[in-house]
Amino acid sequence: MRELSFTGAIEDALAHAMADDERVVVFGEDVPGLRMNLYARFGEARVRPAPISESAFLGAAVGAAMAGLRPVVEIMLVDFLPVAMSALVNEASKIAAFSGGEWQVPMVVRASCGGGYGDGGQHEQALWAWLAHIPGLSVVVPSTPADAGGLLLGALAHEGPVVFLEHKLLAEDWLDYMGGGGRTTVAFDVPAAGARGPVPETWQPTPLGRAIGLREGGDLTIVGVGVAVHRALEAADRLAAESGFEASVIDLRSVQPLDRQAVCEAVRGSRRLLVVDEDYRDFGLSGELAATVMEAGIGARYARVCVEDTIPFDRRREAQVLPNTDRIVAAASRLVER
Amino acid sequence: MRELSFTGAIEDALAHAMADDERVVVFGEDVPGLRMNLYARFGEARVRPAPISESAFLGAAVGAAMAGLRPVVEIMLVDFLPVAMSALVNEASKIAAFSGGEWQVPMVVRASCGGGYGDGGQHEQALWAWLAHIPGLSVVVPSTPADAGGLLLGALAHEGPVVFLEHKLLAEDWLDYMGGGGRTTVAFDVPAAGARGPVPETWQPTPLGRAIGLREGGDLTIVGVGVAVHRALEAADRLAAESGFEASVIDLRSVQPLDRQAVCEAVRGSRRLLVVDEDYRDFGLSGELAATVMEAGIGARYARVCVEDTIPFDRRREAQVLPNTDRIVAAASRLVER
Amino acid sequence: MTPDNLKLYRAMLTSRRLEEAISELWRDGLISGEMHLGIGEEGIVAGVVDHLDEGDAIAADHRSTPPMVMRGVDLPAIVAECLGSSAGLGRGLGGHMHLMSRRHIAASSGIVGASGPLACGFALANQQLRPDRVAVAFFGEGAMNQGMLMESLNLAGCWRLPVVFVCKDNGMAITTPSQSVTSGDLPERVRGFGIPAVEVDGADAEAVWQAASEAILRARRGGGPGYLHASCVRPEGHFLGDPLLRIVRRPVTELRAKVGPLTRAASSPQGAGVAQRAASLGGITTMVARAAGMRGRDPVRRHRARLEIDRGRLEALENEVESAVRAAVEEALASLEEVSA
Amino acid sequence: MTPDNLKLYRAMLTSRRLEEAISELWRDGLISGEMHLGIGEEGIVAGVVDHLDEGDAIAADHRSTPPMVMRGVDLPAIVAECLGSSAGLGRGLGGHMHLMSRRHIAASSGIVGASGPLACGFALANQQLRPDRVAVAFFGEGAMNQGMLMESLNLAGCWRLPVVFVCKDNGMAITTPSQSVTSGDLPERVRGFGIPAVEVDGADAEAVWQAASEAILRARRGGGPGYLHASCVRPEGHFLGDPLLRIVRRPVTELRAKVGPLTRAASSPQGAGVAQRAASLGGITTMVARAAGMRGRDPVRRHRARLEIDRGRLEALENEVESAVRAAVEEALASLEEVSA
Ligand SMILES: Cc1ncc(C[n+]2csc(CCOP(=O)(O)OP(=O)(O)O)c2C)c(N)n1
Ligand SMILES: Cc1ncc(C[n+]2csc(CCOP(=O)(O)OP(=O)(O)O)c2C)c(N)n1
Ligand SMILES: [Mg+2]
Ligand SMILES: [Mg+2]
Repeated sequence: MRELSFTGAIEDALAHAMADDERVVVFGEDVPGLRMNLYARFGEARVRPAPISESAFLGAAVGAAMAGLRPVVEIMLVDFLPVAMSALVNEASKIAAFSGGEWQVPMVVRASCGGGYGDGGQHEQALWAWLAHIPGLSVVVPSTPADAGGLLLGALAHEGPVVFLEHKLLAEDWLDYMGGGGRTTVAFDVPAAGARGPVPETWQPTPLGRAIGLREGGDLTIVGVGVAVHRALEAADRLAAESGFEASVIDLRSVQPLDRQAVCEAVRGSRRLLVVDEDYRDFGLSGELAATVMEAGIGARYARVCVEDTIPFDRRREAQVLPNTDRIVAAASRLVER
Repeated sequence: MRELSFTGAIEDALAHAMADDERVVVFGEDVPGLRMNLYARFGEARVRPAPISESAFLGAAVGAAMAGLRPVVEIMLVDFLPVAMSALVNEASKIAAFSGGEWQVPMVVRASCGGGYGDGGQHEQALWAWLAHIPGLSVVVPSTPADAGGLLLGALAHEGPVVFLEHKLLAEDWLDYMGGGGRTTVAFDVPAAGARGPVPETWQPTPLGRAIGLREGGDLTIVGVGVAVHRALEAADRLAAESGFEASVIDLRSVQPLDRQAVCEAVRGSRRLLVVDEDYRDFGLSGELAATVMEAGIGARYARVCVEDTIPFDRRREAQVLPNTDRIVAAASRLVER
Repeated sequence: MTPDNLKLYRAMLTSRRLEEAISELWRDGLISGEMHLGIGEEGIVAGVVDHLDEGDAIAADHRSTPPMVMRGVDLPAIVAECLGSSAGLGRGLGGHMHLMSRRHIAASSGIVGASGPLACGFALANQQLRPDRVAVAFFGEGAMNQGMLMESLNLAGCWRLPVVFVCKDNGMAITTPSQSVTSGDLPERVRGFGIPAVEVDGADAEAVWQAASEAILRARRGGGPGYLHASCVRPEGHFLGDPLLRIVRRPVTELRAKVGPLTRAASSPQGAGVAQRAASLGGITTMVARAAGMRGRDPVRRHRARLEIDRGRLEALENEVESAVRAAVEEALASLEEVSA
Repeated sequence: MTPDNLKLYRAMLTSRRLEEAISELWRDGLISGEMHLGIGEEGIVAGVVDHLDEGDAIAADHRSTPPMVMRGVDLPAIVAECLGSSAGLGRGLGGHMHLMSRRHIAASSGIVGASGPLACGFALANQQLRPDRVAVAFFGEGAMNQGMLMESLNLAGCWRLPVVFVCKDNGMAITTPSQSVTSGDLPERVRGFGIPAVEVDGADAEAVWQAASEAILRARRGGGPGYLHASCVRPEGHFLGDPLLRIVRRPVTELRAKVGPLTRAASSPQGAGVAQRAASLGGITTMVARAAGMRGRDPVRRHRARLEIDRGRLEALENEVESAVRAAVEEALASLEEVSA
């Protein structure tokens, strides 16, 4: 097995897809600079810089996908999607329905997301549940290099629109770009296993909608995506060491489709569900998982550790409001106690 | 008590607010035509037609509110908000936080919402939970003329941004405009008590975040907003008549702030929660209410009747996917059985 | 080059007759709300669409029946979609604001301005996959103030996309005179994006055809985007059941409920000064007057008058069109009954 | 009219020195990512902001330190905000992309183009509440392709808003030469919206002051919006730690990790033809070269050279500025320690 960084895995998988399929094109602001290697290999016709016109080029991706391309359109930060959401809410997600199933929109929207490096509340949002609220949109949030590459190919193979979110604490290029800036004077709490890890020699698309269990444990089920999964694993180890309770940890990997079955099976056993989510708490993933469990008629204790408000700029306060290990351990302890 | 239509109540309350407070201004596409009476009385400086530039004039409302006005900005249909969401997601909702609480954005976004008149999946969305996901935004969904007028004043009195949603089956002007077109050959399932009803002689602002119980019943708690509330009332009567079970019906009136206490109190008694929601099911209001109940440690049976997919244009199929009385009765019956 | 004027006439007449039939169905309550017609803009659509062929794409706005009809999309499927029948273009799921045909790379959207980005995307795919094929975007003058459309002009310019933007200027956006909310002159605005803009009388299908011919040819040859600004009228109002047109057509009935509240409001204490109130009332009157003034300059009649063809052949063509439309409506209605049966 | 050049110099120098101090704090790891500086654009900001007074408003972009400094916002509070201190302008919650001061009706946003709508809103409030007060929007040339900003030009035009749009053209949007993604000429584009557009050398504070004087006065008198297009440079890169500038400054270290993958990619089988690959590599080289070429045309030095004032007074002023900045930094740092203590 090879080892690659999170960013490297995506680039590697994407380069393969582009070499295999002429229809795959990349465009977005600054992509020649951001994706220099792809730009050098595939040329400007297929790795195209776009003006700062998210509405036009995201909307153009919809048209391009309808007319035969497989665009990978880059929106630098998920926070910028609200500028151009009509292309996703009113076009991409609905064309299949409006055409009676005749016409599909196979496009991938690639965006970085998440916080933990002091970039303020307008540049650190997660928004995956917000996107997943809209029927017809898939939303993928990988947590390791292997999943990042595999899910990118899964997204490219998917016939509908997929938003592919890369957490900035995992994607070394983004973190250096927006956080580090080449300094040795700053440090970030990067989950090592998420930022770099083994990837298959030959990429296979990972199908969307399949959660993966990363830790076994019968006392409690912790569910999340992205960086939260790594925090949950750390918290689970601490919980085991400190109080002897064993938590299972499930990485959903995609928010939509949502692997309800995996969650229900685990909670049916543990009777305790803790959702760890970097997206906003209200009307989001944590609520949907509660509904999933209740709908399945599973009685369970429940708690959630989420982002509850606009994220503060100050890194000290930021660290407190993100779903950190301390908050997870505390919530988990309350759930298992009694 | 006077009787007014839903639209009439809003106009009446708004005219009072405008007469009392010079800072209240209305703008949006076509407002001279849509709000002819206000236009005639307050003139074009305060009832201003806007170009089809939602991003600019919604963003301008943020600035206007910051600089001392109390704008009521009209976005004809909530479906058009995605064109301009950055003004709400990245500006209006976050200024108070970013300014350390120094600066508020007292603006009201007025938009019609909802379906039931055959306008297709791009013009009948609800999207209230999608809006409410963003911390710092309030979302109001009145279900009667009295609440519509009172909550509009509540929204105007609020120091932060509020999205005020008018269901098109309740608002006679919108329904005639987009559905009826002056014809006698079409019929709509308009909840009578929502479209017209008593209003106070003198308007008082209704505070946001206070649910109201519309029907008592200990076997089951049905919760919703807007037209769903009327469907729930009808279903509850049918349930009582057909099988003797008594459901309470709670109208949340605002989605954010969410009156969690009212829901928990009711469900603590009934142990059965049915959410009826015209917004999309996944990652929405129905999930948030499940989480609310579970977080409070209340064991309850749970079901939801929501919109699950893009709404079909065909009115027959549309009627089936909206939360209609049959679906509510069926879901309620399953919940109370056993 | 000159167009085949008879072909243009057939296209325009088919669209006109079909939309008239759709109006009947709407009046009978068989088609639901917001039925926007393209009556009045057939000259523009015909003059442009006549140049399109296999692989060329169309992004249309909320008045999408004419482009679909003229591009050769199955008539019964169009009507069936308006009826919400599962035999419709979108199996009755999309509706009349979302007419689309994959085979023709033709789609429409009810979001004002959305045809701009969509056409850019179609054009991008053509640039990569089908060199010399183009895309056309149709939209109104009101849409020209929508950010995504202005962005599309720039995008098309800097990517040299083979796209022709076609602005159908009927002067109105619902009840708002577009001039009152538009700063500057629209063709000038487009030229400011480095895109050649041509103004043409949209009631003159042949003139549109000539202008479109040049722009489309340039786009096919890699010369980048073009823009046509074509004037037109909106005789059937914004959509069927347009409240202003109802006032024009049945003033007594329609005004009865409105005049009382309006005069009460206009004379209420507190509010604007007298001059401003008078200006508002003037504005409202103009609004109604404009709705009434949208007749005339009929592109179909005008084109017919110009045809140099003997009466017999013309009548034969017109009868053919009539029957095709009648057959389409019958087929669509039948499909509806099958389902409900 | 002529400006008080000494006042302009003090404003520019204060901003420059403060941003230099901020750079130090950033290098020490005390300020977190995406620290965009306005170094290079002080001539533009000074020439515009000097005209503003009580009730006038500013909407700034991600380079918002200069406008805040020059508008008279408390220096320690600005630095403290960058540090995330609760003594900051936004109590450390907003950060350097969200510097704002309610008292000065001045706010900024990190969403490219957002200053357009915001300034329109400020101007609308002024039009209603404070006649003769104006609003200014600052943004870069890259932002001119953002729909909401283009919409704002139209909105300001048709509502005759008292707003002056100020485009600071440094030629780049992060690593993208803006010309490569911009169709047409920007001042021409603005004129297409019916708004007078003036081009000016942004390194010449006095020239900017003159141009701004006219536009602002016209806006104050109800003459509607104006637009200044001012050229400038970006010597510190897009933000502190700009990867391209790192390559320029430390080519050996910075390129080590990049060159291998790049040459491997450029020579991999499957992909574009040789000519296209060569063009890409050329593009990358130009990107780096442009980053390097952003020095010179320093507005502060240039303005200083022009001052007709004796050396002693000049040095006194400069020392004053130095101490004010040093004091601001110390106060901000102290506020930080208080909290962590
Ligand atoms: C983004 C958006 N905003 C508003 C609307 C409501 N709307 C529908 S048609 C229309 C007017 C469009 O005017 P124009 O582009 O001139 O086309 P016309 O109807 O005159 O043909 C408006 C405002 C919409 N559908 N989408
Ligand atoms: C809507 C949006 N898209 C993209 C970005 C990322 N971004 C930040 S600054 C920038 C470049 C802006 O260029 P310009 O307007 O010329 O300003 P400059 O940085 O050159 O001063 C971009 C693309 C953003 N912040 N917001
Ligand atoms: Mg029009
Ligand atoms: Mg720039």
